[in-house]
Amino acid sequence: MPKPVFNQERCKGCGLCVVACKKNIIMISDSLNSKGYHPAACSDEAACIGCIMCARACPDVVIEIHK
Amino acid sequence: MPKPVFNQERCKGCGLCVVACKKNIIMISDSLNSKGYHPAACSDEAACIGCIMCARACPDVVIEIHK
Amino acid sequence: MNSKLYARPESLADVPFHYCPGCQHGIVHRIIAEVIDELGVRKQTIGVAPVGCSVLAYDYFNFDIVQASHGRAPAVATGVKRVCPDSTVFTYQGDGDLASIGCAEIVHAAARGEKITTIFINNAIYGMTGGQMAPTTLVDQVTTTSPYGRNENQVGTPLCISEMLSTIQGARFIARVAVNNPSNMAKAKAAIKKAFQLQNSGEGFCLIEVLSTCPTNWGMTPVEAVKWLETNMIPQYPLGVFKDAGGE
Amino acid sequence: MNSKLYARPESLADVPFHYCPGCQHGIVHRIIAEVIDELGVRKQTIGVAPVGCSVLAYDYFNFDIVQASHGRAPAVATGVKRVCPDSTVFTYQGDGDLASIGCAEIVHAAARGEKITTIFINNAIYGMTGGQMAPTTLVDQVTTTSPYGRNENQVGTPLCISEMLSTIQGARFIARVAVNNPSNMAKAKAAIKKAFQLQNSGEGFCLIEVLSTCPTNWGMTPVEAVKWLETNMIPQYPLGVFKDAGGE
Amino acid sequence: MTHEMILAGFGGQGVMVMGQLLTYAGMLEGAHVSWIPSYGPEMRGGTANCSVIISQEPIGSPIVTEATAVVAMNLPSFEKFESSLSPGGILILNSSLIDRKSKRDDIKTYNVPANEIASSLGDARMANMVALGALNAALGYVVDTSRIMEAFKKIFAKKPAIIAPNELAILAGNKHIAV
Amino acid sequence: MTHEMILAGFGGQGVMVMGQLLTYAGMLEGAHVSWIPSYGPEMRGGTANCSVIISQEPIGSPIVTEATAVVAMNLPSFEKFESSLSPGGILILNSSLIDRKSKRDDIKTYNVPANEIASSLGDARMANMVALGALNAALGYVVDTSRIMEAFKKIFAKKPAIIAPNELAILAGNKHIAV
Amino acid sequence: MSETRLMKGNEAIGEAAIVAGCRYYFGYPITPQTELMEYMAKRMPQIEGVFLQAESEIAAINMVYGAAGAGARVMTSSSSPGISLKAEGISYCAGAELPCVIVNIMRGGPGLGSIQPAQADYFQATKGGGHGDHRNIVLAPNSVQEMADLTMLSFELADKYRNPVMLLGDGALGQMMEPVNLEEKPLVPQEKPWAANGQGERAKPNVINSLYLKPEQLEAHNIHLQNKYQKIMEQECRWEEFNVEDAEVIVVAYGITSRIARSAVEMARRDGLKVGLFRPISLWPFPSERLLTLAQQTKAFLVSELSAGQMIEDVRLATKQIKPVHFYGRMGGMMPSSREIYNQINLILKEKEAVK
Amino acid sequence: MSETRLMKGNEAIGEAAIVAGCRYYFGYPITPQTELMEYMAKRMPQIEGVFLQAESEIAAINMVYGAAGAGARVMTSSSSPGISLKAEGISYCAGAELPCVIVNIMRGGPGLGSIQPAQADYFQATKGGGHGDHRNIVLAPNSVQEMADLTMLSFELADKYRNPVMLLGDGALGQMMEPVNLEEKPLVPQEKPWAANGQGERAKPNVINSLYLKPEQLEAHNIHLQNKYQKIMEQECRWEEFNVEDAEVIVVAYGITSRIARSAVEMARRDGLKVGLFRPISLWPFPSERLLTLAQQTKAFLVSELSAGQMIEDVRLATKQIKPVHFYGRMGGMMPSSREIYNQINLILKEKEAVK
Ligand SMILES: Cc1ncc(C[n+]2csc(CCOP(=O)(O)OP(=O)(O)O)c2C)c(N)n1
Ligand SMILES: Cc1ncc(C[n+]2csc(CCOP(=O)(O)OP(=O)(O)O)c2C)c(N)n1
Ligand code: SF4
Ligand code: SF4
Ligand code: SF4
Ligand code: SF4
Repeated sequence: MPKPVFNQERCKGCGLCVVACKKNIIMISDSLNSKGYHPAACSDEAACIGCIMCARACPDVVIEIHK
Repeated sequence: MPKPVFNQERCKGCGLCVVACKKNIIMISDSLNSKGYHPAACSDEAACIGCIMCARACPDVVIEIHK
Repeated sequence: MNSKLYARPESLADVPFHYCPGCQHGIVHRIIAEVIDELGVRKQTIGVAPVGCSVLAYDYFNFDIVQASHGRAPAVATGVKRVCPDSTVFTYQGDGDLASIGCAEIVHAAARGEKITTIFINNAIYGMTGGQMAPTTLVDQVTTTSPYGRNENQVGTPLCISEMLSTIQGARFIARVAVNNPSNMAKAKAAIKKAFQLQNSGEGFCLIEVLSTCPTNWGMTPVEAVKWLETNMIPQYPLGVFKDAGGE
Repeated sequence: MNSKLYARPESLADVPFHYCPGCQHGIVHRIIAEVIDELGVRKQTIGVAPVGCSVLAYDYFNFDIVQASHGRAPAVATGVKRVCPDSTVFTYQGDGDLASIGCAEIVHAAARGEKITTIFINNAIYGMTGGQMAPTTLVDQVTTTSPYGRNENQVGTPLCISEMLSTIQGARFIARVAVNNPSNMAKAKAAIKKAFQLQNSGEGFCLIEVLSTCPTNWGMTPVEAVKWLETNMIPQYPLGVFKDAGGE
Repeated sequence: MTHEMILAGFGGQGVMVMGQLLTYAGMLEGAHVSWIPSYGPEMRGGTANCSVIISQEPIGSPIVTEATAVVAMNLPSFEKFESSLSPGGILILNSSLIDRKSKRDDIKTYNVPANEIASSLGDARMANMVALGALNAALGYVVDTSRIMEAFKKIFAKKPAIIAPNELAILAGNKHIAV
Repeated sequence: MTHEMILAGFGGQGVMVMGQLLTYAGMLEGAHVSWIPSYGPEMRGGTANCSVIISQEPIGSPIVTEATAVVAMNLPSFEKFESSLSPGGILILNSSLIDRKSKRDDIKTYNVPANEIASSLGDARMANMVALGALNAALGYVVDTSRIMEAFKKIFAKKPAIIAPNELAILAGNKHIAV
Repeated sequence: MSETRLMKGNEAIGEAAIVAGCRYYFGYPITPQTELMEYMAKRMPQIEGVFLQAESEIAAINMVYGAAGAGARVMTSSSSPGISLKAEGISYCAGAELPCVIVNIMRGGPGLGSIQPAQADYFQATKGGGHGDHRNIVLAPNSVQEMADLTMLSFELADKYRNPVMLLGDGALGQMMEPVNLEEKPLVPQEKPWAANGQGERAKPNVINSLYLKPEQLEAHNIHLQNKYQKIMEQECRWEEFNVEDAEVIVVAYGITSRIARSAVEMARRDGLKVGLFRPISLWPFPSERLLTLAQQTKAFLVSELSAGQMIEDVRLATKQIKPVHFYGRMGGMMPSSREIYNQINLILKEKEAVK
Repeated sequence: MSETRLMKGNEAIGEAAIVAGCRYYFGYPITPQTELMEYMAKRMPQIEGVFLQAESEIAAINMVYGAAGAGARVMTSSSSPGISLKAEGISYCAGAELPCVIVNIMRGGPGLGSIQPAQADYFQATKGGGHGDHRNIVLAPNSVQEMADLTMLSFELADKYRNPVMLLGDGALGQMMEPVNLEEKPLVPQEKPWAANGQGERAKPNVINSLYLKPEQLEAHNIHLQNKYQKIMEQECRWEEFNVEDAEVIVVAYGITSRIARSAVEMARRDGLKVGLFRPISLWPFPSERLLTLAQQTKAFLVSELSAGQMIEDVRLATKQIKPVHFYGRMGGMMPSSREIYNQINLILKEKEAVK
């Protein structure tokens, strides 16, 4: 089962992964990380198809896709 | 009557006017000017047709064509 | 061991980037690192970092780096490459760095057919210093030094580096790419890979121009910035291969 | 009064040139002076002299001259022209000056569409300093810094400035001419005249590249040098108009 | 009396403007004033801060190292500048984002939930104005609020619509201290 | 004894080589030597000259201003350097190109028709060698002619054919002084 | 515009230049001076002036050379590495005697260094910077108001002496905001009969040039320049003193450091210590004569700079070292606090005591 | 190659560099140093070295920066205006601590000036030249033999201290021919574990850099540099003395001028005058300590330079001005004769007499 893993402290909440995800399962959190950004997270890991589009779109190498 | 007039002290004896002259009436002198160059001169002024080719070819503006 | 579909490439150090949210410098860094990994040349690679937002590249890449003065990366890379002819040497430069102050150096690296690879980040603006006009700034684009929009009649029109360098015989491979969507990202990576491969097989100068966003200085969200790049930059700077003087 | 079919133009001071015998710098000077005379703009002309054999242009021309540092004539001319927008401003530059050290300045003068005219003397060598390689030196040509002939693989191939600058949108008129024979001289003069006229009617950047001899550093007689130019330089640097972005 | 202040927060929290408004107001009061930003590595994210001095005497160094007041809009700023306060100094903490308390007992700390107050006024981006109001009140109104608003109108001349809400935010900040 | 010499002529007359040969020969004799060219504005035509010093002591300035000998291969050189000669100095005049006489009576002047002598030997371009021979003779053979030829062979290693004629030119110069 | 405004130092320079009649600006972005060029980008088009972002610092100084050669009041600005790139151009301006104003808002070095305030380009600024014997007039403001005032003075002096003038500030002065008052002065248009702006009605063409192939001529030109420099040294020394009359230690500092030092001196005076401040405003010409007089009456000097010690050489030269010259400097963008300088003063005074 | 050859100074530098193991040369033509690059163009291909004519002086110094960063022994050369253009690059080399050798064969300035010999870049050379606190080791030969010897030393010192070394000559030294003997020394290959030449077997990547964004770090780096400079000042002062023991006037001169001065001193000695010569060989570090000792025993100094007076500042600083320091200089490519200097010596001695 593919699973997107977010290194949330590295996330800057830019939203590029949100747009990149065909499955629409990434969203920006309400909480802040210690840098003051709202990090992205996966709202429905089960729906992840492992296309790694989010990881490729992320400028901060926040996302790894585990399998 | 066109007449090529050489400012011989300015001439550097490069020979470009000699080549340019269709009438073959320019030649390089044996004498030296004060700069150490053998200046060009017209060997047959009467044959000059006033085409001003020599004047145009001369890099040192040595030649005027009087009429 | 490979329990990951996607993981950070080895050539990228495990530290956070200082880039602004959504800045595509990070994407290009990652692609370069992937390519270096795939070619297996990390330990023989020497990168040359510019002055610009990517000045700290030496913190991010996991191979030797020489930090260069503003615009002179191609000259620095020339020095490096002549000493280490068997290494993989590349410069990473912004459009202020490469197209403005460093214009002579890039033209002459190309003219010499210097066996280096240049990754040229065209974001139509000076990022690091806070959003001044670049030679690549679009006509009418507002920047801090073209506050009324770039005035064509006063300061001219965008300089198209790939087109210009393609006229130079020593340039081996010149392409313009973007990282705005998955398919373009794949093309970008392929072009960058090819550029490195050509260098490693001893061929001449290669440059890959990457259209890139600067959300901060464009005054947009990262997502808006990608849109703006698509609707404004790509028409001015068409993507594609501009020169491929290749034999085989 | 005009009892002369041909006389020294008024824009040329009545002093001897220091140029070597047969050097075509003198011919180009004269053509420029004729054009300035014909356009009647001597009193509003400001020339910018380079560093190179023509550094002493200020002694030879009979109008205002600003002597510039090596390669920077286009920047100096930009300063002059912005202060005197109604003047006729031109630079006169050699191939070391313009194509090598001054490469960024000429590219950016073109990119800005700076309303100046550049006369670019391409003699495939550094004259003043005694015959070093220029970016325009031909492959295999022997110079004091390519004593075994220009090695394409080490130092690249000739840089074709007119071709390169023609890719720049701000360039209005770019042509390459030679003064090796009467017909080419006429074409050269026409091109130079057109470049000045375009400037005076407020149009953009114009550059006329003039293929020229350097008998001294080529190690030839002046007449041989003209031949060498015809058989070697013109094939590498074809004559003609490379860009004419003109409206009318 | 010389007020030497450090205002600090995330890049987007408006601490620079906060400092400029205070400085401007001080100038309008006829005091000697200076404002200087930190600039540099912080540019791309991280913290931003500025030094503000309002004094009855000519100002020596504009850079504040021994502060009489510190405004910390986020945790990193708090951690960085807590120690810069002179004994007896004033610390304004944005308690909306800072969940720690100061360990110093030789200073006077005010916990101001600036984001929440601002949000309650309709726009969380006005947290800086709330903090400014709080600071000014805590300092015993070193400048008149009307001066701040005069400054605000100068700086945001092109955005008259935002004047009223921001004034409310400042007043809310004042009020929080008074409470 | 210190010989401080100036050799001058037109650009193409070979005065630089003349100086270098003499210097080289001096070095082979074990003397202290220096050679320095004038360079610069003269490059494009006009006169060229060099200073040569041959001395038993270490050499101070290599630039000769008070010469013990001057070779003038053309009129401008003569005019320029006549006054640089110290009293008692030696002046070699290329009388082929210089139709004036020196007005100084405190020096020793030798008129050498160098071009004509060289032409008579088959090549006017060897006028410099004639002058060199004359100079060396006039100086009482400061260097041995064989040293000059040794130097010549070094410098023109790639042109063995010209050795013999040039040696003849030097000897002709010697002879002209002897006469 | 005689209203008091709160401005950044960088902006104050820009506005003051405009007040001084400068209508041509050529520059290239670099922190921490960029606000100046951005200010010019905004203002110049409003007053029909020319703002041009050059392709490099080298191009910028050469545009300045061209514009100055054509007779304009013209300015460029940069920060340390960018000023290094202008070295050749500055030498050309000096050689051709072109009036122009060059602003250096210094940052930490060497190399790329940092963008924080520094004063480590003192040597470069005061010794000419480029090759050959040449000097810039160098003015060092210590407040935003003075950045404006000295900018105006710079243009005057540049025209008066046909010489480049360098305004030397640091990142802190460039970035800080203070109240500033810009008094509009009526501009006396400067006649520049030597300018190359088209021969027009002149009898002869004008030439702007620094080449003199004959050494005799170049030496004569250099003597002319040196005579001019001598005159400038006689007429244009500027400085400020604070509590020097009875001072046993005189702190010598310029620019931002002089303000920190002033606070330290005030601290010391509050403690009853006899301490004063000498602030050179013109760094070249350096106010040597006055400093020598002070050396005769004080016991020691403390030079404080944001460098490893550069102005200290001029202080030593000026005072002929008849009194000890101590040094306290910070580098790389670090700023001393007033207390640090105060401590140094104390050390010196204690040493003196000990010696007694 | 231990045979004595007659070589131009410029060529001797080139050959000596090769003997010293330099295999990389990047330069740009400029009179009067061009023979050096032309020599390299000929020789380098013969020994599988790299000769590259850069597109400009700026490109050349940056190629040097790259090659030095990759661990090579590398050289560039130029003359005054070209050295000005290298100012930024030199500061970068100093900041990144890259060993390299930079040759300046000085000509007349300012601006385009002339191509005749001069010594007017002393300030630029000895104070670092670029922005920020940095220093080059500066060596000043006065003969063709020494041009060779000091070139070899330059490479050694550059590597030893990881610092740029400038060889400072003038047009006359570059152009003149003298006998020179080049002794081939066995090369000790220098380990450069810091070089960025590909990580290879190293545990970590290497970085060549001069950027330290945090002021604390940049200050620490500057302190490190200053400590190094201190060590160089202690260990690398070089000079030559001639007849100074009993001298009442000591002439201080370097490079070509020192030879002219030496002749003048000999003239003076022949006339029974007590005159000596002090010749700094390292201009930075300047041999201050020795000069101070001499100041205690002599009566006056005469500094002679081909400039308006630059080294004189170092002489004044070194001697603490306890004895008068006079100056005699020529500019713009003019050279003093030995007699001129002799006359100056005489003047000084007469003045002394008169005072008595
Ligand atoms: C000689 C010099 N000039 C100017 C600067 C200031 N500077 C730093 S980065 C930069 C331009 C950055 O723009 P760009 O190259 O487009 O890269 P980006 O930051 O957009 O990635 C400038 C002008 C400098 N450091 N050095
Ligand atoms: C900054 C600088 N670098 C180098 C030089 C030396 N220099 C003088 S002219 C010249 C090149 C001349 O060649 P080119 O421009 O082709 O003109 P030409 O003499 O052939 O007409 C050079 C390198 C200089 N004066 N200034
Ligand atoms: S793309 Fe990366 S940095 Fe941006 S929101 Fe997604 S995970 Fe965060
Ligand atoms: S072309 Fe001119 S310079 Fe040449 S030989 Fe003829 S007249 Fe003389
Ligand atoms: S300023 Fe622009 S280019 Fe630089 S990091 Fe931010 S978004 Fe990226
Ligand atoms: S060196 Fe060449 S370009 Fe220069 S004057 Fe002589 S022939 Fe002309």
